[in-house]
Amino acid sequence: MDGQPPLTRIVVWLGHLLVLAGALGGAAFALSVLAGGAAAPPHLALPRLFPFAEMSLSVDGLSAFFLVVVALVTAAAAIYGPSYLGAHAKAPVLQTFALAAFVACMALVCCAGDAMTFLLAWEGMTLASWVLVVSDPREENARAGLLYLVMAHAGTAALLVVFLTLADHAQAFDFAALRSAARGLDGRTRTALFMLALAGFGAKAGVVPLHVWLPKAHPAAPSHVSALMSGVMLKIALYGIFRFGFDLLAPASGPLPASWGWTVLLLGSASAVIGVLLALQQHDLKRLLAYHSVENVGIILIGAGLAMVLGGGRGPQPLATLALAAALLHTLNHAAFKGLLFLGAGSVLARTGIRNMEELGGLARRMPWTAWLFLLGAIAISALPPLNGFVSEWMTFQALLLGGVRLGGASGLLAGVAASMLALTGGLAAACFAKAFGVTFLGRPRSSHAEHARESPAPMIAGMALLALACIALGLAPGFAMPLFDRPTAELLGGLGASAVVTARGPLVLTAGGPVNGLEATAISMTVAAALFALLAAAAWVVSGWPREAPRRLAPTWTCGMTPTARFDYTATAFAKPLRLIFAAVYRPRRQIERETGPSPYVLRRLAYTGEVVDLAETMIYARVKHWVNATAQEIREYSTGRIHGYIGFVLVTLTVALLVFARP
Amino acid sequence: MERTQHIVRIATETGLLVLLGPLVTGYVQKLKARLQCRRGASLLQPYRDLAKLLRKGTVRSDTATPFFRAVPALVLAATVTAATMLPVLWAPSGPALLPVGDSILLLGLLALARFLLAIGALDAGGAFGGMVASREMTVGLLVEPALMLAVFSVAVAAGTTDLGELAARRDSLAALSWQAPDLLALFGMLILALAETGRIPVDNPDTHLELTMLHEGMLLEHSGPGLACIALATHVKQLVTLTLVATLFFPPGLARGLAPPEIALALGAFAAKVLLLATFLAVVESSYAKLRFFRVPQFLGLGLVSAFLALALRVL
Amino acid sequence: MTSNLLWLAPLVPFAAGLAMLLVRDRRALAALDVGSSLAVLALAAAIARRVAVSGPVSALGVFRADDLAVLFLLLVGLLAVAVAIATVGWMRQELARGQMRKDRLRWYFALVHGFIATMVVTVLADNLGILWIAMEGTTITSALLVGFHGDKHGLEAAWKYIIVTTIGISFGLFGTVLVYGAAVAAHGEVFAGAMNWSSIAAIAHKLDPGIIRIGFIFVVVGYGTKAGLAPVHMWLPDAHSQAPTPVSALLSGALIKCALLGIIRFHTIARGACGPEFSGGLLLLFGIMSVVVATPFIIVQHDIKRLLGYHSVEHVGIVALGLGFGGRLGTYGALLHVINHGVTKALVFLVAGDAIGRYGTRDMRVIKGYLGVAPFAGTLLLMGAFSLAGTPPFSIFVSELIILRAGLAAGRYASVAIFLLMVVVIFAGLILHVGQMAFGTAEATVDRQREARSPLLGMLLLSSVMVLLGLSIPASLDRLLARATEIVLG
Amino acid sequence: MTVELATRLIDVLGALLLFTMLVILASGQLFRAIYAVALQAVFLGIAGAVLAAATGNPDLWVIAGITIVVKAFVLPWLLIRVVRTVQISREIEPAIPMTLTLIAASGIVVLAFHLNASLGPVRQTITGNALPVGVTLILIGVLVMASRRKALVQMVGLFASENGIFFTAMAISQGMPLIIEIGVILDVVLGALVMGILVLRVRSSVDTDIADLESLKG
Repeated sequence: MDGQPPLTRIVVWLGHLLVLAGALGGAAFALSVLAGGAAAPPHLALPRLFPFAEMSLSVDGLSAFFLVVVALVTAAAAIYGPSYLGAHAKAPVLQTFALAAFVACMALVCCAGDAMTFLLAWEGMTLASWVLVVSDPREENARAGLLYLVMAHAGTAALLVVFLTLADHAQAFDFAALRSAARGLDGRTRTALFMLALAGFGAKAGVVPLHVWLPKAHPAAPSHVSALMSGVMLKIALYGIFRFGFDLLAPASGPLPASWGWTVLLLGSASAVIGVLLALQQHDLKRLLAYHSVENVGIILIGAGLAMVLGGGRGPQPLATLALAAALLHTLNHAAFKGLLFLGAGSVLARTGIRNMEELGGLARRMPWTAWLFLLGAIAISALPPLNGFVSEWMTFQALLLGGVRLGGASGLLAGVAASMLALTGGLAAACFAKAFGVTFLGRPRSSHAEHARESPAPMIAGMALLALACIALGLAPGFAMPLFDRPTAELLGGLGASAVVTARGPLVLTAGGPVNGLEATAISMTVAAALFALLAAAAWVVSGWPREAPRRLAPTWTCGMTPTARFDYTATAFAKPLRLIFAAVYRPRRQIERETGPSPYVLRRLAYTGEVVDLAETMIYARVKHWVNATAQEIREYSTGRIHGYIGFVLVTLTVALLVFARP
Repeated sequence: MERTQHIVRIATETGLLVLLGPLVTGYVQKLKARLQCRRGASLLQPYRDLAKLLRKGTVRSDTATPFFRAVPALVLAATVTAATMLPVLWAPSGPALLPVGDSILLLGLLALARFLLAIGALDAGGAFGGMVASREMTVGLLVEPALMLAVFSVAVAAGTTDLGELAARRDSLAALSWQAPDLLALFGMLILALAETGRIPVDNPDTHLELTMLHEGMLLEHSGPGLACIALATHVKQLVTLTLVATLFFPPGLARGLAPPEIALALGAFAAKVLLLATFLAVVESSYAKLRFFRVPQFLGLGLVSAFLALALRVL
Repeated sequence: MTSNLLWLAPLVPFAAGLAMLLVRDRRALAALDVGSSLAVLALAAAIARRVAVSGPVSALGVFRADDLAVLFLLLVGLLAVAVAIATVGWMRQELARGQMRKDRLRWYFALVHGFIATMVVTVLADNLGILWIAMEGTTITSALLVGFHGDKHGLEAAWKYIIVTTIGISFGLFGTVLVYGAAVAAHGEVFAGAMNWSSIAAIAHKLDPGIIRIGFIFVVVGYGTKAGLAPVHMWLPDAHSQAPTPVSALLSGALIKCALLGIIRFHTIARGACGPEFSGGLLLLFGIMSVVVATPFIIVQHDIKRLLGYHSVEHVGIVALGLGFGGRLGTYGALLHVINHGVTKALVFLVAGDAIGRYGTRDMRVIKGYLGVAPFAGTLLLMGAFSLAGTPPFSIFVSELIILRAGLAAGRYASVAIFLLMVVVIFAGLILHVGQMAFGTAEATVDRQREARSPLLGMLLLSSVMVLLGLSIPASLDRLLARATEIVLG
Repeated sequence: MTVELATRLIDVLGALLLFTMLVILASGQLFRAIYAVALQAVFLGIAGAVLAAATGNPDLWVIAGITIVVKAFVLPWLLIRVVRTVQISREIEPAIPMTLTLIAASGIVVLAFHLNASLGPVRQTITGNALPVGVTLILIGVLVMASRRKALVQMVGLFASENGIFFTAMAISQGMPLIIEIGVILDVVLGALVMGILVLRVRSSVDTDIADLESLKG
């Protein structure tokens, strides 16, 4: 906060500390509710603002869990924020206030007990995040902000219809009344309402066809806000899907309609693969992370979809609970490592002012803390073993294999397809983050900014460290986190809590109460594997580093004898080239090479390469819709000639037509 | 008592895999030389290379970060931890007392090793490190899902993904006797084993031309004991891959108790299976030419499709 | 229950108007303007209290204030005050920029007060003939105001305005005559107060449905032209874009609502005579047409005031939609929407006026970086735009929510779907335009003088009402709206 | 003055009004249209007198008198003064081909009388064919405004349609209350004054007919 006047600094710090306190308070309250077991959810009636709607807050298991997710990333962002804002801020006080409003709205959405509070908080969340996106009023930020707003508004319009139809049947707004009213509806309307709700929340969660705004809006916000938007706001949209799918629209008893689960599952798989494929070709650090949010939302939806399919008796009950626990755990994991990665990218942006990987490089030696925390986040997001990304993906695999695929027939095949998509996603994510970490932090600095980068101040590192700690804790001892999911899974699917299925004895051992088609045989222990890994690594380190008098020498990297310069390092574009060839159908790559040769064609003076990858959803759907809407509007506009005779003519015609049509009884 | 016996079992099996790793590579090199009418180096040559490397000094790139020195140790640790999850001699009877990991964790650890190697290659900077890292990750992202699908196709029938349990059930349950999906899965696994162990059609282990090597390229900047660790890790990884194929598709021969004749029989069966697969590797190496890199995805695609079909047939 | 407050309410602005003709000094005129507007608002509040306490009040056999009239009277009073406060600073800037000539000031203020007086009479009129005469009066005064600048465009707009609305209103008169005839026929002979709305509404069920049906069609098309219902709305963007900013605010905020009041009065009679389906169906049709027709023009619009004009057409359509959906909820939502839209549209017009003054052009592609030039007004512009587009923390979202719920309750899913689709498209168009205006960086030639206090004060008054209604509906307003709904439903 | 005689007289006057309307529609000269409107106002006054005699309602006499004074003399005088000061060509150019307007006019007449037929028992209260004639006059008046280029002709059309309204208003059971009638006529005059001012203002500043301005569009 060096570059700001003292008063602003105090206000910003105070604001952020307030947000931190709120986050910690919220977390404590949520954990108490989660530990509360089957106790009735705390209910708080709000003052009657509107005569037709009684507003209230009620925090049940699901709300409490999502509150924990909100609190975790908010705490990190609050610690991180002030020092980030100092160097980078356009209107820090406004941003602090908007951040507080944004977090408050997100918490309110989770705890909303009725449709009115939910809708008000939901749009408040959108508006507050829009203010943060456009707080730095550059041209592309405004455009990104606009697309974000329009998509969010369209989503809200869909939600409005769902809420109001239910409210109309229930003649009340609170969730209990909506729940009972939904039970009265017939299957077809409930499915239509669910699909509408899925579209509404999907637009906000960045599910594939509706994800176009996400990579544009998230990078535009300041980084700790991007972390909040990607890590938490997408989860609030998923909370909506959980709330409607399992709770509000669920039938009184028996399984959910099959179409719900499979739609969510397939949307999730599509989002996962397409999200990570597009992320691979991005060279802007924050856009890459935003596309990855689409991927991880997909993974969560795969778990949720599977839980919807297996729930209510269609598949074995423990596996349904396992699938839901996997989805919720991945929600928490993604909040942690995506938040960490965005804060890391923010620290690089704060120090170098550059987001494009091609101009960075060699930052690991200059910003060690940021580099290794970013690497930790990269390993976690690529679902590689020691960390939490792997655990939730492992549980999703177990649920997919032992639950989904064993259903047999077409549904089994669909689960198989989802499993293969998930496996592919893991590999792609690892390749993407090898590129992201390698090109940004390793090798030689490719610009003066990267050359003179210095490590970020302590609070930023502390913010990142908090989330890294969460990743490590969830990675090494996931079993201890299982009780966190007991209440939500029990409430949503009834019966077993998550910890009953996934025994919480230190290591993550997947045992059910009694053998369910061989379920108890699969057991892994992250703790023991990690201990073994550490032991062996130490042993190898000692053996290879044995105090010997062998000479140690530093030499330039081997480049066939030439003296290596920064230009030698492999760029991100080159790194991702093989994938552009393999997935050419999805990318439709386009490239343009200008070759400026000297006197003879073989003397190359200048070579300029511009390559571009296309986001299919954007070009196929959005560009066409925008063009069509503008074209028709322009066409209609030609009709108003501005001649007064036309005006009078219209009055006359309207009257005569009205008389002809309506006058007769 | 039960727990310590379990630990001893795991320790011996892992020790066996680590020690025999270089021997298998030596055998493959020897067989290749023979097929090409050469005498070839002795079977123990890899051990001598490792001993030599441990004694040599290190040359480190000036742009590398301190992390670069840690990469070899981490890669070796990841590979050996993966090795602990494979049932080599004994098939466990009841639920594991001290579970370490299942097939998904094994493949995850191998992926972690590949990721760390790629990061190490990028760390040194320079064109070759970047190029090899990019190619290795590309091959990785095609091989990993295929391996997982192959393992899943067998795990779905067995009802568990834990390799020990799976091998035990393989020969006991009639349902798991050989059917069409197993054949497809085996075919897929063999293709992917070639890629995983960095053999000819995908990558050439013996070349020194920087532009063509895939796995070797990542070792370019390592030297001395670090290089020894990575070389050992490569050998162990090769043996782990072969043992994984053996466990999934050739189950008989795993011992139950501790009686010496049973162990000897299990050892013999294990040796036979590994030699059979090693011979397959050597034969393929010396009879095919290396594919141009941008043709490799089609080759691996074949493996991916057959693995997926195995899973699909298992379900339908 | 008679009260002389009723005839005092229109007299005050009329007298102030005449007094202004004698005064030349700008400050005195401004003071008189604000004073008389405050008086109107005070009288409106007094009448509201009186009606709340002792039910409908009448005076001179011609005026009558029931809850419905009070609602509109309060809106007219509030807007009059806000516009008067804003005009003080605005007029000084206009004089400085040479847009307004000093010698014609008194005519301007006099006409504005004549305009307010006629609107008050329209709202309070019980006799349908007086209602018509006052409506014609508003047309004449506002036509002169629209053409006040005397440039080519202004006169063209004024001509179109006066010709088209006079035709519309003559249709309204013919409708009134028919309804009056039906009332006399039903009663057998000319009875005292035969033309009073209260007496006609009382015997509405006895009226002959055939003639009422024709009469209502004439009224809907007639007063609909004045209110700006599509397809007879085309004069509205021209008139609202050429009128001076405070007049545009009054036109869009208050005048359109008075025309709607006329339609609502006849809607009650028609409901009584030929059942709710007929008039509700007609209003629903006009409402949907307005929302659909306004959308393309909003998306590709370049002139900020024409954009707001078309937006008024859309919102009038939404009110008609609310009435069309009918039932307690639909009417309640429609009446609330009248208040919300009146307040918000006036606010956005005032801010747009300030922006046009500073940039010297109405073309939204040229106006850039307004947030940088005038931060307070810029924020209010964004708030107003969001409110108009129907985002929650602001008032219009609440009324649209109620109307939507009424639509779903009435089972009219097709029109609800069209309504929602058009609202989302208009949201995109409006926010695109306003976003371009607010963000980016302004050129050097833009007038960056400090924001005058009084326009800001007027705008803040309106925006505070907007946000207050957005977050909650006060109990007193809720009771007033409920009673007004009862009156409309007959 | 018996009721049947009054009804027959009203029918005759209605027919005469229709005739003058067609004259306005077909007139090519501005002055001819203005005189036709004046004639229409005279017939209106006579109808008022007939109804006053039939129903014995003193107000109707006053209204008939005012109508003739204002509508037959004041307004035409105002129009002629505007025409003289504006010195524009006296021809009336049609904006829409003449044949089309004539077809529309006939359609309107058919619609009006068809509407009248569909009415129920309430028809007796309106003496004679006042309702259909009134509707026809209004719609053809607006048709004239929509189909002629000149502003003044549009004003003529407006006055004609207002005459139609007055005719029906008077015929409906002894006419509207007196103050309403006077108020309406006052408004019409004021409207005409404002329109005149606007036409003169445009003529002096831009020298084109105000109805031709069409720059505000889209």
